[in-house]
Amino acid sequence: MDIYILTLLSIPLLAALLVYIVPFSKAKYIPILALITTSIISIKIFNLNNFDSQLNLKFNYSHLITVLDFILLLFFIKKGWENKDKPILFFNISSLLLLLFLELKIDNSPNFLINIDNISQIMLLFVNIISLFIFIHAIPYMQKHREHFSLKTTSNNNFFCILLLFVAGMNGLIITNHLLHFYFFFEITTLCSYLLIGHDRTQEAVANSLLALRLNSLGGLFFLIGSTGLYFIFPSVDILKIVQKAPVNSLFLLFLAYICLAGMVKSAQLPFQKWLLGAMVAPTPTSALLHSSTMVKAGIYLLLRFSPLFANTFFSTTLALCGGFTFLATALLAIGQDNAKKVLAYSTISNLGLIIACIGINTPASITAALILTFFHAFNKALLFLCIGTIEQKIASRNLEDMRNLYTLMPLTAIITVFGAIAMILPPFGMLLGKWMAIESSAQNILLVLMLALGSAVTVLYWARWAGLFMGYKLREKIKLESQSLLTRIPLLILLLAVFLLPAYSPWLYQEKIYPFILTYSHIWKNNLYLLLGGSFQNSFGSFPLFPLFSLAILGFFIAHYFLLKAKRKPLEIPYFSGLSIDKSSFGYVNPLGQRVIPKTSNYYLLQVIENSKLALWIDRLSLIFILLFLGGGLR
Amino acid sequence: MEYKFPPFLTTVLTNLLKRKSTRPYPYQKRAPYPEVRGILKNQVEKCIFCGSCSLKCPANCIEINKQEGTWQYKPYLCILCGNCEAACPVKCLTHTTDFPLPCLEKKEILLKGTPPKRKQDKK
Amino acid sequence: MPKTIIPFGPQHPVLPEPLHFSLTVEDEIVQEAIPGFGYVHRGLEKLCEIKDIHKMIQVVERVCGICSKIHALCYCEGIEQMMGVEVPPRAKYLRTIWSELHRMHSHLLWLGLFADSFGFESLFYHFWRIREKILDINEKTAGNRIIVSVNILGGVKRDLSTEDQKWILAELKEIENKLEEVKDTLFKDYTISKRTKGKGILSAEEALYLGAVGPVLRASGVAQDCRQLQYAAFSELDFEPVIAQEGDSFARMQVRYFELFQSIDLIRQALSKIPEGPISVKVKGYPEGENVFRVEQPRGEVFYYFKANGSKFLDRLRIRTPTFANVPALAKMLTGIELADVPVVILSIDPCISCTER
Amino acid sequence: MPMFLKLFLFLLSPFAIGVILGIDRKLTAYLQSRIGPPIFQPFYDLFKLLGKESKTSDYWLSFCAYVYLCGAITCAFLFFLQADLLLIFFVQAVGSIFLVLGAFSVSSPFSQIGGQRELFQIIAYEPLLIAVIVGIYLVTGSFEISSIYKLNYPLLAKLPLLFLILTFALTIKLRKSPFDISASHHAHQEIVRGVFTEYSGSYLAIVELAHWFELVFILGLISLFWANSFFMSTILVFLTYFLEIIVDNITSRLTWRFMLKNAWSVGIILALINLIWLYKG
Amino acid sequence: MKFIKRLLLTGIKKSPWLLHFDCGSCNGCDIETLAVLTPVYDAERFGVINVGNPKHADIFLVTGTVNRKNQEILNNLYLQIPEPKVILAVGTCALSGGIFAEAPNVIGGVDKIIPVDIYIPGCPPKPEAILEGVLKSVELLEDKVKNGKI
Repeated sequence: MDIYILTLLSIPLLAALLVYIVPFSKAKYIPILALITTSIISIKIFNLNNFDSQLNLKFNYSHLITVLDFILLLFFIKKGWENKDKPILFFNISSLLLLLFLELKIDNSPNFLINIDNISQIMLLFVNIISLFIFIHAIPYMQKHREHFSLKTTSNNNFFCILLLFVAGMNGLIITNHLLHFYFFFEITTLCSYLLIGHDRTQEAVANSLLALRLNSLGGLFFLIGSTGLYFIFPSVDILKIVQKAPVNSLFLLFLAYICLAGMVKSAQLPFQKWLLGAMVAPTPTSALLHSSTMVKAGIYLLLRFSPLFANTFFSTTLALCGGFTFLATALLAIGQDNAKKVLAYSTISNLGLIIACIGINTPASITAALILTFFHAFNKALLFLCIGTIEQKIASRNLEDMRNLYTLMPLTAIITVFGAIAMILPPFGMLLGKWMAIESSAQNILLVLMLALGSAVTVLYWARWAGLFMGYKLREKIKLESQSLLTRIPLLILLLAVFLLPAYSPWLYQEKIYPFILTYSHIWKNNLYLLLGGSFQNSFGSFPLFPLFSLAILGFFIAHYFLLKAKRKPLEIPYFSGLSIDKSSFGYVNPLGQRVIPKTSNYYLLQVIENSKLALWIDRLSLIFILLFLGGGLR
Repeated sequence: MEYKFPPFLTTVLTNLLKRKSTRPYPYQKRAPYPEVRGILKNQVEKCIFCGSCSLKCPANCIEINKQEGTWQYKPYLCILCGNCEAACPVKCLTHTTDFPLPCLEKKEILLKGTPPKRKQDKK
Repeated sequence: MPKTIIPFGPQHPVLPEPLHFSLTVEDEIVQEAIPGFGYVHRGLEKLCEIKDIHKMIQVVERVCGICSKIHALCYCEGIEQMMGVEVPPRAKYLRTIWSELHRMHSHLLWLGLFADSFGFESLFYHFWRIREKILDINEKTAGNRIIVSVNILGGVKRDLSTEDQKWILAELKEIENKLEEVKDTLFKDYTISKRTKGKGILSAEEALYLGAVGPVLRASGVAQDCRQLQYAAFSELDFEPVIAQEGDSFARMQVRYFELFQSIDLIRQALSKIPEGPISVKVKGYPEGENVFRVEQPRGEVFYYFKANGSKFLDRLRIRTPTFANVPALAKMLTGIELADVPVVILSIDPCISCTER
Repeated sequence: MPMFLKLFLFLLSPFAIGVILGIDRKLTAYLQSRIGPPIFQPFYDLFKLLGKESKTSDYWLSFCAYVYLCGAITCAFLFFLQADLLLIFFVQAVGSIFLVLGAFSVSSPFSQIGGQRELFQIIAYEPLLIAVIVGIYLVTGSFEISSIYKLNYPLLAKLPLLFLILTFALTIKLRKSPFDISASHHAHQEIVRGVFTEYSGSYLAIVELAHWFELVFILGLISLFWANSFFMSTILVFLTYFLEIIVDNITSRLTWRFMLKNAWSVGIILALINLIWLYKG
Repeated sequence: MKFIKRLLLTGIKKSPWLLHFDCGSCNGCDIETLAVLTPVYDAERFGVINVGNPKHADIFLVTGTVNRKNQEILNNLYLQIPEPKVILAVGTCALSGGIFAEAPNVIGGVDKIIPVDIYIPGCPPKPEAILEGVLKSVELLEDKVKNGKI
């Protein structure tokens, strides 16, 4: 086990070092090799069932981490100084002081530095595997990206180096049991996101990277405030111990709320969503990594870790409302976006809101929902981001309207994107399974369930619109498969397969990992656990026949596909244009002014409503109210 | 402005209960009004082939050959204005009250009669 | 900002006639509307060179099937004025009665189509059921349902017997009752108000500036009615133009609805005052010179210009129809409204494309 | 209920819906003072469309039509199996979404605008339906349909406002005035036939058939409000349907902005009130 | 198989959907065509619906003369109607151009552009005549199906 842990952390670091030194053309495959190794290890860890989950490494690296922590904070302060950014300076200097105070104060260290339980197994699995595919996709992408933007100041070595560091940080964050180590890894992700967002060194990129640094430093500060408070009430830095043994009183909940707030900043919840939207200027692999598996999931992971502590409290309910509100509000904001990556960003925030709502509901069913959503969201989003990255490089635009009828240009990618979008909203795929569990388990909370209902409808709107955009045939012309690098195509195909087939695996995932995790806290999460009967999730108030649905879906797909092939035997006809003179070569007509018009429709972005600054203002205000509610949630 | 709760409701409900206003056409045929201008008929035996109908027709749908005594009528050109009927000196042209029926092809009507002998011929 | 371009027409279910609008739409709000015409153009003004002045009556009747009688009336009165023919008074009254019947039939038809444009199917059917009564009157008195062909130069072809007059009055009573029945629906129904109020607003100044005519003008508060020019028997009848103030689709509906009652009243007046006598005089010779004649159609003022040279063919016949005058106003009204309101606003001017394009 | 009976009812349901739609057309005709088509007219239409040539303006159209059908059949089938209501609802969404995707795939603006409007209709009625389902859960303590049949009082007694909301959703689903916005049953609409514009021939037949299956779910949901008596539930369904027809005939078509605004304000508030009654009651 | 064929045949007999195109008529025939669909004549008794979309239509009902601008549209619409279809020319203008036959912008009857199956004379034809035409076209549709033209 030790060796596994060691490789998980050191291989990416080593590879990072190598990539940094060796010229990129030679070191191209080093990151991939490193990640293949970590992926294999994560699969191995995932497959372990009975093992010593809590352990120490042979040497104690606590001091090393303390030193690095200070260096990191000093680095942030330096950046803040260089850019004359007062908030960054303020947040980081306060953090530095708090950390100093804490380090001096802490006299004990956890019995075990490392704790790997079921959720860490799940997290490790998807973080490493998804990162691997993102890396594979990134190689051709970054080469093109460099050529395309003719960037001189940055190198791809740098980029891959930071990416690898990021993965190592994530792995460390997942397995650590030390509260302050957790903070260190937390800050590592902050550092990496800052560097990655600013990678292109354009003005916008630099501004957005500073924004990300600002907000994430605030998150770090929240984390430190929370952990200082916790330490005073329950003097331990052993996360497991805190979760299992700490006395839950209102002051404790207040400081816990600060920690949760840190998680919410990392997960870009309202009103801290701005940094994730700004992160969209980064090259697409960065966005994919930040959104799908690593950065934002770190926040979720933090909340999940501490969730047993605040079960059945008002605090928990307010957290759920907070998440529910984010789910609804950002889904609404997503309607007004015509930038594909922004839609994805809002969708990520929205889905994270849903996950946080599930954590807030804090019942076995909802925790299951949260885990299932986290797992499938990671795969689904990674797929969609990689698709958009591929498309973006081909058509040189991120605008959704430019992607209309993309099927004619790059059929394979378009189809994959469409299926990715459909998997986000329709049964029997994983996201819907999670949403179904979320709504069923939230049904006791009327306000929340209405929010989820509204949000889910809006989600359907923008995804369906997205999916509908891509299809479209050419008249009297054969559509050719687009040519793209194998390194681009393979991750897409594999992730597509994962998105489609993994839901069928979810019963096992539940049985093997989630169910035991919930059972560990069976004193808190008692009733209504899902049971698996004949491949269907069942509890006392609902059932989701996954396997029957899956087989029906496959059957339906093949029936429809058969008729699609049958339809293809006939030539295409021209659509209805009110009988206007038809352009014989394409879907178009001649208008009364004698001009050729290729019909162009566009989505409704409801800009008068959505882009209305009043609405944005109200959303921010409301979310602040929710945050206040939730900070005070512990006080009775 | 005040609103009334569905004002059309009463109309709709009375429609439901009252006799329907539909004229069940092919099953029950309503007797046509006597003044209706329907199919144009020529009692060719009366016709003197004077040509005034042809002259007055705005659509040029009647052709007359005085010598041979033919009265040629194109129903697909006729606009049923009644000008010919009014112009006919011997009242041999009449519009019946039946409307022209749909047909599968455009047919012309050719009537043959005996043109009245001219005065010169008599001599 | 992404836009959608909709080819609205020439064949489109809400448009009863071929008319094209190239609509540029953004979130279903119309940004620009480019009209395209010419799908019904027949060039019938040119026919006056090969059809003599008597045959031209049948041609102008078919400028538009809905107001055919009034086209013929305008044509006949114009030619008669040029030739100095005095039409017998009974013929004048008969012309008035038929033209008012035509106005009623046109307005009822329009009310139906208007109801249809905002998706009120049963109201549409209701108006068309009422309209059938007027078509019956037409059929019984003139021999055809739509294009009645009663006008000739110098008078009318057919007379109304006393029984017919009584029957018409009885039918009018019934029509009046049925119209009263839907008054509440038109003016107090929530959904109808929602769909018509404030849609396609035209202020009085704009209406005058853009040269709108007829109910479109009157709905903006300008009391202008060509019947006040006292052609036919209107000089002896008593009426006031119906006006409304708001200038939106609702107001236009209001104007047309109350004009129905006005027409009923006019027919009653005419039937009570109708003198005995001949119904036509013989017209001999051919017109010479120029003339302009204007009458009020259901859709507004129609304008005829004649140029004659004393032969049996006219030199030039020019027809300017009300819809032609209303199109600039329409193009203005169409911008800034919702796509769903496009049919409502287009129909609110009661477009008659076959008139416009002749 | 024994399994074979459920299956039998399921197989029978499209015919029942066809007849109901036929009666609908006949009644509508009567309300408009005309005689109207024969009661089996929907079947004739369906058979005719099946026999017609289908014009494909995009091949995805055929794919989407059949997925719609499969989704709708699954939805109806699950309903007869008395499965989880929320799940049935989500399965129903598959069909509606694919109908829209089909409409989107064609480059005709009418079909695409119809698709957009259909999506707005979906977001208008989806939250309402979820609220209804949650209301049912709060009464019975379970999302399964079978639990409703165990109650000894009608759901209507506890969920009057939610029933109102359901009729609102039914109006949208039946494509009846005032909410026949994305595609109307009668021809005169500014977007021709909206989402159905490009579905022709057999595809239209498939879409129509799928719509029948969808109605099985929606009308079934209404019947659940008086589930403890078969007689009363039938009466309830017919009464509600009759009311829908009346409303269809006495209102004009409204716009999607109006629909969305009201569904999200009035609808949600009504739902909230009813849910609070349940919660506190 | 035979049963299915019979079902399809009943369908085609009982549900003729109608597309009305005003191809430059004076509105007389148009409003009579619309009148056929309204309560007093109620063509829906025979399953007739005015669909307004060529892709759904079985019967193509054309009124009016063909001119230079709309001939193309007429042809396009004709091509967009799926088989089996029947074309009805309604009114004198659609038959031959009628009184406008000599007008400068008039090409002539509808049959100069597309094949016409049934001619309904009249100016305008009475609704009864149009109804007769529709009933006749149903027979034609049935014949077309029987002759295997689908």
